[in-house]
Amino acid sequence: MNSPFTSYKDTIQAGDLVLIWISRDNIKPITITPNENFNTRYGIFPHNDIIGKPYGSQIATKTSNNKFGFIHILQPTPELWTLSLPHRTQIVYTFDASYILGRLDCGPTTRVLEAGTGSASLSHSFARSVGKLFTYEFHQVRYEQALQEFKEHGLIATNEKNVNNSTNSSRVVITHRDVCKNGFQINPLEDTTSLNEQSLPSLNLNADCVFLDLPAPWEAIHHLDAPGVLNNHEQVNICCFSPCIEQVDKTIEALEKYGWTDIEMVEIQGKQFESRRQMVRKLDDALERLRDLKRRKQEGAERRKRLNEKLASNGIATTSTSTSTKEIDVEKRPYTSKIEFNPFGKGFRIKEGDPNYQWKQVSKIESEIKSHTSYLTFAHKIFPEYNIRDEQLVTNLITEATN
Amino acid sequence: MNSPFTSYKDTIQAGDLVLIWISRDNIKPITITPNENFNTRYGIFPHNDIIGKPYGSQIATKTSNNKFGFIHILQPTPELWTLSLPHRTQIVYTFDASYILGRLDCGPTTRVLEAGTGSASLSHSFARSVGKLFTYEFHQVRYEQALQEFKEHGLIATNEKNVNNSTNSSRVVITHRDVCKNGFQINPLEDTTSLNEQSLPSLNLNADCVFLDLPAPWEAIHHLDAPGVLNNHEQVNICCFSPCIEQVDKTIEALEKYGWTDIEMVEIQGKQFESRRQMVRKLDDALERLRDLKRRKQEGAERRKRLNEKLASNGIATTSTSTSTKEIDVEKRPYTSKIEFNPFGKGFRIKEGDPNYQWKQVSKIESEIKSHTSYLTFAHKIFPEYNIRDEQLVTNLITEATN
Amino acid sequence: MDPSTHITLGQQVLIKLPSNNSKICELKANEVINLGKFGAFKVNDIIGYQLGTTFEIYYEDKDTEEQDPNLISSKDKVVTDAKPKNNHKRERKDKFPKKPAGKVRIIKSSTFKSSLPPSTDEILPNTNSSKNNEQLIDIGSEAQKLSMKDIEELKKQSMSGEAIIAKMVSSHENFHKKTIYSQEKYLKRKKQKFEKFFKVEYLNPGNLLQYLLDKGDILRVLDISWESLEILLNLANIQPTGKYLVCDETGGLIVYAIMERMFKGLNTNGNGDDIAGEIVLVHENEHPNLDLLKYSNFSAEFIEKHVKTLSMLDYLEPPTKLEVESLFVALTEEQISNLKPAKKGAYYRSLKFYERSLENIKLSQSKYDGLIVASTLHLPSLIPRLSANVHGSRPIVCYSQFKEVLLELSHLLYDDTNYLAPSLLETRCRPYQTIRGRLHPLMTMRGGGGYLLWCQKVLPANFDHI
Amino acid sequence: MDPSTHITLGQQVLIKLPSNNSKICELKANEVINLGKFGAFKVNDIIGYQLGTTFEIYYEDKDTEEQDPNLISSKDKVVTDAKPKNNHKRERKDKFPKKPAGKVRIIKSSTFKSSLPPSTDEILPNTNSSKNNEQLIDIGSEAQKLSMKDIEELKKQSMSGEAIIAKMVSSHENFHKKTIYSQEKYLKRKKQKFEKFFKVEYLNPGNLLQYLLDKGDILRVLDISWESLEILLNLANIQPTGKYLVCDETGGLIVYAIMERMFKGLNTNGNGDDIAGEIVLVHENEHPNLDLLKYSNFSAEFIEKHVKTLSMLDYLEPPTKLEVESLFVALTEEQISNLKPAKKGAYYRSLKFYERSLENIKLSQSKYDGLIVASTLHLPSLIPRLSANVHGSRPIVCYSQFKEVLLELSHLLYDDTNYLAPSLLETRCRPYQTIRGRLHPLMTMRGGGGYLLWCQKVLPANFDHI
Repeated sequence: MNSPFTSYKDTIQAGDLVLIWISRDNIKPITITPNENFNTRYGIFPHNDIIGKPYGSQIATKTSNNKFGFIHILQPTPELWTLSLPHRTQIVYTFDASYILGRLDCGPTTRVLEAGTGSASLSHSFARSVGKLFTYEFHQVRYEQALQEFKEHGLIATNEKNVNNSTNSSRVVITHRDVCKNGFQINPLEDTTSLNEQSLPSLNLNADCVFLDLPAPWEAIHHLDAPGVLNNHEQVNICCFSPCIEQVDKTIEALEKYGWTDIEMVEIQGKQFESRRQMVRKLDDALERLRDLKRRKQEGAERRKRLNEKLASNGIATTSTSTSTKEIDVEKRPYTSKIEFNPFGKGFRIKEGDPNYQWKQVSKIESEIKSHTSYLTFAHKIFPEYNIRDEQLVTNLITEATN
Repeated sequence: MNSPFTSYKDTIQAGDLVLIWISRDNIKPITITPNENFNTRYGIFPHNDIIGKPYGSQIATKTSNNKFGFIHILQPTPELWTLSLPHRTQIVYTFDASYILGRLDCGPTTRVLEAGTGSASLSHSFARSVGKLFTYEFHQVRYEQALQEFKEHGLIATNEKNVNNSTNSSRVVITHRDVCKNGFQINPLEDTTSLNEQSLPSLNLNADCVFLDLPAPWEAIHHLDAPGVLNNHEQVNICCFSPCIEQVDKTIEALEKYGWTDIEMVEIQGKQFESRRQMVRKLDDALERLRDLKRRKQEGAERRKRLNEKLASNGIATTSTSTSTKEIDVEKRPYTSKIEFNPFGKGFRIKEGDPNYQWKQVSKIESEIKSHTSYLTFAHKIFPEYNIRDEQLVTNLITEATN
Repeated sequence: MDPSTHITLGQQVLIKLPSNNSKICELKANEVINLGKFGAFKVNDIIGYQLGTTFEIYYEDKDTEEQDPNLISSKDKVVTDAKPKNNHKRERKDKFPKKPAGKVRIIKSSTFKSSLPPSTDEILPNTNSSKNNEQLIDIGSEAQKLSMKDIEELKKQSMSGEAIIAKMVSSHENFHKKTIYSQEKYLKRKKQKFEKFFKVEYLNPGNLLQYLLDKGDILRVLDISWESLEILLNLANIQPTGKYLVCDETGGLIVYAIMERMFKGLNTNGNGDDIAGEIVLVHENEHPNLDLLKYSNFSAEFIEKHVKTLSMLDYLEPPTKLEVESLFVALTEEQISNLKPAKKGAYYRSLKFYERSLENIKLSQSKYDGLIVASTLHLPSLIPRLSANVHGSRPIVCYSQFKEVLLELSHLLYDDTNYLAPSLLETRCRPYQTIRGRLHPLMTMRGGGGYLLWCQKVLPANFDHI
Repeated sequence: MDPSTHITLGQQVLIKLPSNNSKICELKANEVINLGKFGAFKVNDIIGYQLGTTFEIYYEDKDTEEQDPNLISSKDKVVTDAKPKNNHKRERKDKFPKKPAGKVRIIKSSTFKSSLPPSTDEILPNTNSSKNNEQLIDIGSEAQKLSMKDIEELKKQSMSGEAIIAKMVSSHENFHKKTIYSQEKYLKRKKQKFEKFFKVEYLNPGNLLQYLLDKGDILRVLDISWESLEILLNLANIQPTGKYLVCDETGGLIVYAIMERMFKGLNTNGNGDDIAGEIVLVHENEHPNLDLLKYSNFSAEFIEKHVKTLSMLDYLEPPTKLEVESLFVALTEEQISNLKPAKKGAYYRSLKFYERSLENIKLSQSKYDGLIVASTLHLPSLIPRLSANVHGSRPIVCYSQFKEVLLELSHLLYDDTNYLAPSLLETRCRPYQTIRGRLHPLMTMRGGGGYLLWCQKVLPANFDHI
């Protein structure tokens, strides 16, 4: 099974995991199954209408009241997947995830350790962009949920035989583990893990990248020095993800103690903007409206005055409702009954962008911003005992280059 | 002497302290003095040309090369004063200053304690907006500089008699003091202070607001409980200004210990934008330019080809520079010598906003932003022993309201 | 009693609840204020204490905790909110039975916004809280050994909410197994449920704004933030003696903030007679909208004296003095006294209109110490007209919800020699959680807040005459 | 030797200096790299160690510290910078005499960016540092009891820069009287002066970008920040097998970043033959600008195989296959071998042009897995044209220095049913000082960084046929 997260598909087929885009806040993952229906309050969408269409297709349906309801069928990506997650879980959002991948220098041959798995939002980003992801989760229920999800997403092969081959389909290995207590080494014979390579007593993880999203990362850092965990033969990168500044402080202490250098801490502040339009309301129109109001008020006053005078001269009481009063009234109406000058549609419900008015394009920051996710602490480690060069090789290379 | 910071002036007079605006980064305070000159590299401005002009006047001068140099004469305000300060000193900028004034609920009857005075940038904001400012500085040289500045700015009267009268001209009292060691009480007989009220053995400061910009504010907080320092009869507000998060932590500890409540800590992030224009470069123009290049290239190739053919048929070598070659050349020029299609002024120095091109208004954040000034920790204090009501008065008021 | 420092009869105050919600109440003698699930109290009981005081509601007789409407005396009128509005954020009162008024006592430390009382905080050291709730599988309320009955008992023993929560925490089997976040969430929820305190605060512009924003009235105040409001005051160089031309589409919030900066503490008892400062509000509609000033402690007389209003038309196109005078014939005292009562009233109305017209002419010709604009009108057409009478070296400050609008204005002003150095700026306050050992910026905050444009009015030199 | 992990001959690396400045050097056998005041070293001495290694330059014989050009062997060519440019931020080499190459040794902990080495940090507890420099009146270098002569002596004793600074601190009379800030400033200054170490880093896109920004080449890369560059890669869902249509006005920085994400570690020794991924760059000018790829570790062959370039005209208005074929007459092998050498060359050029034209037609008709645009062309006229061949459910990501430009685009895309949910976003990385006990965000940072627009290409339903 190919993972939709690690390869492109053009046509929607039965059995595909797809994301149904209903709205920005409502993106649903489903597996396309013949003869099933996808129900929304905008209408019913038979899967059979979806099968065979290209990815990205808009699917429309006529609702009961003869309007259209529609959805879009998207191929999952880590970024869309993250958007589809319910916001109650702790998610590593794309603003952070992308920076972490960049700072950890991730590429298709990178091997990453991640603890804990959590909602697996970042795991999907890693799985897409690196060669191998070893992820650890110590909450039993969350471990099982994540394991199931990785299998459904094609990121863990169910019949895997050789974990050290980065080109096979199992991008992800998940282990149920308290890394603070028990470290990172994996023994497939004893551990609860997605590995079904039962023949291996232990495994060289050889990670070049570490991501720790733990309440106390400082308790896990020394475990990274255990044999086979990190790739000793090149610089290894770490990122610790902690919401509180005091956690950062303890993390820095532990990193310094265990030989990590170039410690840098950053915050990522991501913002999203809405594209809006504001009505252009010129001063001259506002003034003309005031003039109009004033004129109408004056005319009204004058009309009433004339009416009073007329009534007075006719000897009719102003409170009377006799026919003649009405006639006089009608005679005077033309002055004031014309439509009010209303350049800005005051009193009407004007749709933003209504072509009868002039609009200015404006941007509006989303009404609630994620002002803080976590602090990101980065560091590097080189194992000095392995930072030794092959003098003979170097001499040969230099000689070769010189001649 | 009226302070230019606490009253408005219309006309520039001899003796006035003014700000000369040369550019955004170059604002100079000077005192207008008859027969003196203000020299800039753009020209010489005699003070006599300035006297009698209204504030805000642009003053122009012809420079040696017959161009114009000009400056603007402004009345100082705390905000302009802050802009004029050299950036090497530690300044409380207007973004922070305004929020501090707001959160401390400052008004014309407020009495403020400030330690330390520092560059006095915030002191000027306080002096403008509150009734009385008691400021403390323990660096001898900075104390004297600030004292001198307050006097020159009319914020300390040199012949003051009654410090407790908030309507007199001495808005500011500055004291040379290590408040962490010696607290806030002022004894004009012993202290080095701007007070010349020698008859007072000590002073009721009765402050309703406190601002601490000290390396260790937690060492000063308990001194606020000394008699006469704070106004016990109403809620008092405090703001502590510290760059490091660990200072905030210690500050919170001390505030909690000494009965301050509603502790809140914030950062103010101010940004400034430049108004710029970006050239609107339409795709069609870019394509037309490529078409033009392609055409010219083809024509060039064809022309060369024809030329070669002609030359070959005439038996003249292509490397020849004889007259006839030139003639042939000239004959062919019309095809390619026309001006290149250059819709975006490539290769020319185009001034932003040049009316020969189309522009889009864009904003650009300043190239270096002040990403952090300090953390602002706010809290309130009520002295419970003074939070007692006059039961008789309350009963009377209620009876009065009921009938 | 000074309503800027003490809780006073007739005053509008902000009441903050343990839920961090707040409400505005007018303090009327003998009334009862009902805070829903947080209890009810008598206005009379809080009058005279300092603004900023936190009160706890308690019930001496355990029966009073039960619903007993008879406890409200016939003189007590129960009010639930000074200005009831259709508002989804409002406490849902219907869910809770109306409570009779309890007694109040002052509590020393209030713990608003720092979310956790220090006493419970101490039992939550970082190391005690487990990582990612490893062992915590949701077993609901079973883990809580204190039953609801136990808790009710504690409440009847008049135990404080804080004490009850501490007790609940120590009785919670899995509490130390929760992550820091679930611990905090748990405590916050419990706290909101059991604590019956409220804080009475001065309704300063910041509090008023926060109340409106919480209520969802964001567009009413043009999405302005407190920090934008405050920097506007500083950039405009507001002083008690200044004369400011103001456009305010926030319903008076900006005018209120300017007034507080000018007059706070000088204002309330009609003793502001010696203060020269003045705000001149020009409005786009026929009548000004200064609704929010009703929440201020300024008397109607004080406001009338220091805040003048006129329409943009009256300001920009005033009639001539001649025109005004031609429409009015002054009568002598004797003539007036001879008028019939109805005619006399009409005369005085017409006199008032005449005087007002003359004053408007004066206002339209005055020089101003600053122009402050928060308007959704097209600013490039508005600002040059309104700034004509701003004195040189005085600031012009415009607030807008949208940067693009101010950008357009700044380009215009930049090309006009009557304006010096237009600056476009944004300020944003980022609040932190201030629990020691767990300091971090709040995870979410409001996105809006607006932008400001600031420049100085200047007087260009005449280059022809040099 | 893998140039993505180890220091390799012929490689371009970033060299970071104690001043936090950096330079890019090409590592050529037998050359000497001169770091100005920080010393000089031989390229041969660092080859083969891990990328990320920090080296200290030391001089065994104290005489070598003096200027002695003879020490540079005739085979050593002294280079000062791989790409010397007119650049005000560059180390001012002229101030310092050219140094002969010292020896290098690996130092274990490098202290870049955290500004202070831990050893000196420990002597600076917060409590020891005085408040506001009360007693500190500037007496200049008098307070420093170590004379320059003493310091030179220490240096000759081959004392490390770190050790010298620690010694200077303990000899400074007023050091503990300085505020934390002056202490840090002092140490930083001293550190930059006396420490002779450098770090050799892999020239990843982030490092390359930082180097360009430090150099002032901000407009060359459209003011993009690293965080904007990285989020662009994620939003565009870059994968090793993808086929991406790209517009890149950053001189190839974006193409480099995409290539690293696609191919890093697979790339260097021509063994990327089995990788399908492809980048198709369309350019506005006659020729593409991918200058910055010269800093990459990708071979020319690898780049040629995986990065195709064609002009916008060729992409949007390709000739027909017929037209292309009409302009070329293929010759048989025999005919070719019969051609004169000059004619043969011309034939091959024309063949290449023909093949290229055919390939361009193919590229202009391909379907793409994403569109990535960083262009200053008018986006509303550009994006709809370029996105025509983007496959459904594939992302379109546009970078721009200015939000207003993307705002205009987003309004257009929002009204077009071929695009789903255009989102306008900004990301900003805020770095902290990471000295324990003195944590705070850096006081200043670069303001730019740009904005992104992200949407999905979709295929609208035909509503007429439902």
